[in-house]
Amino acid sequence: MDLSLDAETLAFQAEVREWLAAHVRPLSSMDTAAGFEEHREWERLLASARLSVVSWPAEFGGREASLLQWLVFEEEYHAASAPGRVSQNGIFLLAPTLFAHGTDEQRDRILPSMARANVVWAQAWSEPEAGSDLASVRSTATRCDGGWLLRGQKTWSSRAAFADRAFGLFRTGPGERHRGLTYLLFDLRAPGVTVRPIAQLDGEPGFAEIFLDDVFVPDEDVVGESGDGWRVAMSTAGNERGLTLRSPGRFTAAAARLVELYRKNPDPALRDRVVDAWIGAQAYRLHTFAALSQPPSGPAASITKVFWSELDVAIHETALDLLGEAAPGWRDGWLFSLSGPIYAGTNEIQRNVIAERILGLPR
Amino acid sequence: MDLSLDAETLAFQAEVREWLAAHVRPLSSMDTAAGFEEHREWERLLASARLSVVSWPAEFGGREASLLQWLVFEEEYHAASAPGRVSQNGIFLLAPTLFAHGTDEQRDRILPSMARANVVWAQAWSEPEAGSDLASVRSTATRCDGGWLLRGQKTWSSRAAFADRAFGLFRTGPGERHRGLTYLLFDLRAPGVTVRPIAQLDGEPGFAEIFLDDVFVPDEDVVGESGDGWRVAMSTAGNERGLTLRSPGRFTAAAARLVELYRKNPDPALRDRVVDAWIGAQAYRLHTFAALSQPPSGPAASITKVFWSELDVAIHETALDLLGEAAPGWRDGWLFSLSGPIYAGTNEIQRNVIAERILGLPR
Amino acid sequence: MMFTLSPEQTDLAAVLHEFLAAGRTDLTALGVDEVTDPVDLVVLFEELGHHAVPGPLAESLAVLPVLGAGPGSVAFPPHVPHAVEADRYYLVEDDTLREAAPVASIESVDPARRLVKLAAGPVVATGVPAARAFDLGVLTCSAQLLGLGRAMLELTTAHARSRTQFGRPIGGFQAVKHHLANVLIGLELARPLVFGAAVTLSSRDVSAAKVAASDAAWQAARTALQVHGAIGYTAEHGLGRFLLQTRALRTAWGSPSMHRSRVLEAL
Amino acid sequence: MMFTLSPEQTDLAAVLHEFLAAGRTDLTALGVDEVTDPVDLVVLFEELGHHAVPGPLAESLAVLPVLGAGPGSVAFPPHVPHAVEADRYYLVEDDTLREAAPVASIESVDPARRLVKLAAGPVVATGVPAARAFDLGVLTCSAQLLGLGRAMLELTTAHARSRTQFGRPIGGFQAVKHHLANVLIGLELARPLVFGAAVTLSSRDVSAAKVAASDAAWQAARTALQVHGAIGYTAEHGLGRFLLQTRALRTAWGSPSMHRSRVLEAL
Repeated sequence: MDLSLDAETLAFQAEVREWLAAHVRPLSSMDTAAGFEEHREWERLLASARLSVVSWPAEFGGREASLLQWLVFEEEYHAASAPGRVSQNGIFLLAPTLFAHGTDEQRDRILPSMARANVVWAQAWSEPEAGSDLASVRSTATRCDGGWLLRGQKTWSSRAAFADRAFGLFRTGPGERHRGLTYLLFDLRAPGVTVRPIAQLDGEPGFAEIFLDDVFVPDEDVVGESGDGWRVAMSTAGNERGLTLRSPGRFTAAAARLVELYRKNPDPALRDRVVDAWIGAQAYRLHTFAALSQPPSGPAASITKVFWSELDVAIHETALDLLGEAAPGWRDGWLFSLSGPIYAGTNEIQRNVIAERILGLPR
Repeated sequence: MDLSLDAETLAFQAEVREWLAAHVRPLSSMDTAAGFEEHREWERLLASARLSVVSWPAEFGGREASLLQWLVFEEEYHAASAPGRVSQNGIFLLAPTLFAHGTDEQRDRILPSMARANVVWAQAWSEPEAGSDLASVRSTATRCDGGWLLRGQKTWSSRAAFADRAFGLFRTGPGERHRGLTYLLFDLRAPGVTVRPIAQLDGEPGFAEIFLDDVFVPDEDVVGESGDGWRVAMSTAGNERGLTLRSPGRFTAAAARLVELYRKNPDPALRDRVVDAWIGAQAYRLHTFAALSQPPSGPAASITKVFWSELDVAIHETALDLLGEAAPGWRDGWLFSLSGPIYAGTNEIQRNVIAERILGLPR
Repeated sequence: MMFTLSPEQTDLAAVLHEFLAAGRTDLTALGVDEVTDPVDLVVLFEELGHHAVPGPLAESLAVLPVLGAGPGSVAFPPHVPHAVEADRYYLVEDDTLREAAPVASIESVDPARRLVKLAAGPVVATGVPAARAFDLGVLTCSAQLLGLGRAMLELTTAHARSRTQFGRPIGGFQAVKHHLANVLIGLELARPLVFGAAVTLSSRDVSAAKVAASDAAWQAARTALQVHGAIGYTAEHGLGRFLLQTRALRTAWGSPSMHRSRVLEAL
Repeated sequence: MMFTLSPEQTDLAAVLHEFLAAGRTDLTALGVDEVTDPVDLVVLFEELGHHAVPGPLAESLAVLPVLGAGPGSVAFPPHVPHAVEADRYYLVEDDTLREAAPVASIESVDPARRLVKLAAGPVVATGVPAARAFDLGVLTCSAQLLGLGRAMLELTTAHARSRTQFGRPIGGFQAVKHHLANVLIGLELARPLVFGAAVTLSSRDVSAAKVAASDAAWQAARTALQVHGAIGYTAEHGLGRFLLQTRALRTAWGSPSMHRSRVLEAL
């Protein structure tokens, strides 16, 4: 066992740290029109330094960084309090699906514009009657000349208020639930699309409803085989729950801020919660290192999903308890943390997965 | 609203306090043969002062104390660290059933000897295949001349290793589950009874298995109607879960000891757990006062069962965390506390009851 | 010993509930500014919490009247360093009541509340019953939390009965049942502490009530959001108002940690 | 960066498992007294915990060898005030190692352990690596806790699959599923902390590992008892041995609170 970084990774770390120190500045909320564009510009700046998608092949804008280097990048990124990634849904949910199930044509067409944020992607998973129970989607895609016509309603689409395109599952065949679904990409500005932003608890439209009324999608925007959408989507869901969406750097940085906050506002009765936040972040970091060395099985992503989402709530709740009701610098992160145990599959669903698929308890 | 005690109750409190101060002395564990007899003697001493069953009618050995006075008695009893009640199963589980469903003959015959501990009662609820699922008892009582013949096996019978008699449910009719059960009393020394003590985690036989091989029970020892045993037993189960088995005095006394322990071993990181133990005991005490003034419905007993059992674990765990692995004076209470969330209906079952019968969630 | 509400108090709760459920806000029309008995105040504030009524309520209706001032808002440094936004401000230091002027606005975690930093102004009175006023602030805040918790439990129970996933109401899942059972247990055991504190008005009991009510209400809020899922996270759904007010009141009128200190000191 | 066991370490774990599962206790026959690498020690102690092997194990196999003494047992006041019962005793104060004599026997919460109060005897050595020895004690104790937790999870999962109530295996109830899922999460995330601490052997990392392993193992114990019900509460069932050893080790080699202090100081 060896936790040291090789020379190449250390050099990369130094480059990233220096670049971020020179370029990071605070931006407005990405859930406002102006802030969204500021974040798009920030993604372009990252791309110009080949830092927007470090682990991708060079031809799509990456630098083929190892997973370890990607982790190091994320640690530096969060430690520098760099802006949230407006391209996150595309980079961390859609792109892995395209690498696994897309065509060369799709990768060539979609990935470079994603890396430069010329196209920002929203996810369109949930529907009013399909939240935790994703397999009960009702929106349909009907065959037409040269493609498909989408009909139905999606909801809780992150970033959809201002994004360019979206990806989701549509019912194309006769089967029930997991069968007969197809993974499709569509344009949020195409004729027949109506986007209604939904204000979150903080008042900003972090997600939206999408109404689809005979929206045309060409055949080239089917990912994987038609009818095979559930399997295609599940590879993405694994990514969302697991390592990619919530890199340990996010929590080690937040825990470090909490320790700093505690030193300024020491309350011995809250000491253990502060220390446990730091320990939890460190545990998640080392757990991720172990996963790099020995990739875990699919359902193991449910373990980390429950862990990081509850850790995030604990970190922010502790900060609020230290600060009282005026919690400058922590309120937005706190509100966001409360959504963690809900999105990407509620923690109740994840615990079912852990019990049934890892521990082998009866369904 | 008024929390003050009337003159009569204050006088009673003073009498109890004085008597206990003069008579309480430490006894051996009631889960040993010698300790059991010491505890029987203690019950007799209590009875001689008319303090063994204060709330009962005078004809059975009580003094018709009000529920408030009974609570005050319990507070004084626990504050004085008086011995555990070896007659507890009889007094708090069987007696209320006899008051509600017994005949005059049964009350006259059974209650006075229970009050003086001439007969100590064990409960015989569980069976190997009927733990949480009490309705699945398999032991039978078959009609015979002048009574019934018992056959089968009971387990986890508290006090049964040394007690005189027991009460339990037996299958007497054709129905399934809750139907066709009868509430019967039987002699633990009758022909056909074999008692096998079971050692608990502390090594002492706090409970036992009871094997029944054609054990005769006369008709006079059926409580309530034959076939109506489930309904008869459930009134007792309510008592076990609710107020009577775990009087608030037990927890206010334990919490006070914990506060004292904390003052001697202060550790600011554990302060909140100590304070919360005290607050929890106080909450349970006031909740009980409210229940005296306005008796709650049946399933409400599940709320208090979950609360006191978890409070008891929390109090003892905190003491052990303050003391470390050598925990003189706390170990036995700690081990006992761990059984609280299990016996008298597991807390999982209680939460189902709360959700379904109080909140009206679907079964 | 009679630890239950009088018929008059039960009636007061019912009248308030009907009034607030109808969306009315002109509380003075109900004569609530004449309520001074601590138990009556708890009845009143539980209903105010039950409907998530915003504003400097503890300040206007419980604290300032005891100090012979108000309506308005008041700060009690160090435990209440800032006042809730209002038309008129006061400041209590030791046993002295002063007028105060707003000098800066501070965000609360609840966007429906704004805090105000105050500068001390002229003395209004000395020798005021500051300790009693503070305890009444803590007590009524606890009662509000109890009402907020109850409201969120009701909202969530109704949602769990009607929302269907995987072909059945989510309230049929044992995980949801146990979450909600835990919320009910927390609230049911916090409630007698709040009323008990109204009877004794000792600082120990008032602080114990605040700790238990804060924890129970916040547990109700977390569970409510988790069971509602994304819909509860939207500004247009009713839950957010309750959740955010609960988080603000949890640390208002003294943090849980400070109140636990007070309990321990009094034991 | 290679944060995974070597094939040799995986083999060591398998050999130990087979040996202990066969009921053998003559550990020296396996040559375990020659294990000195901290990661190897963690592998060894996780298996010792996995089988709830009793005795002064951390003391004999990890702590005393570093001090050039042993086998036997050792106290490190103030955090390890008493020694676990053994044939021979030592005492470390500052950087001095002394022989020690037993003066009184003290009950542990685990009846399979006995603690011994020591009186200082003659000096054996000065300038010993006391800090490293202490950290090795904490580390190996953490590894034992991890193994204990894993054993209890295995026992309980098997029980939940086979025990039937209400006409189906209790492992089919969502409440039981979620209890066991939480245990697995706790253990899975404590594990890398323990191995990470073996790599760095910094006091910060060793203490963090002890905190996480203690909490995860104790959560496993509580859940195990709750899911087993009354059968788990009997002396004849295997669970008790694991549960009681876990409770003892939770506060052995420094309490969770003391270790949290050490973490905070090092940050």
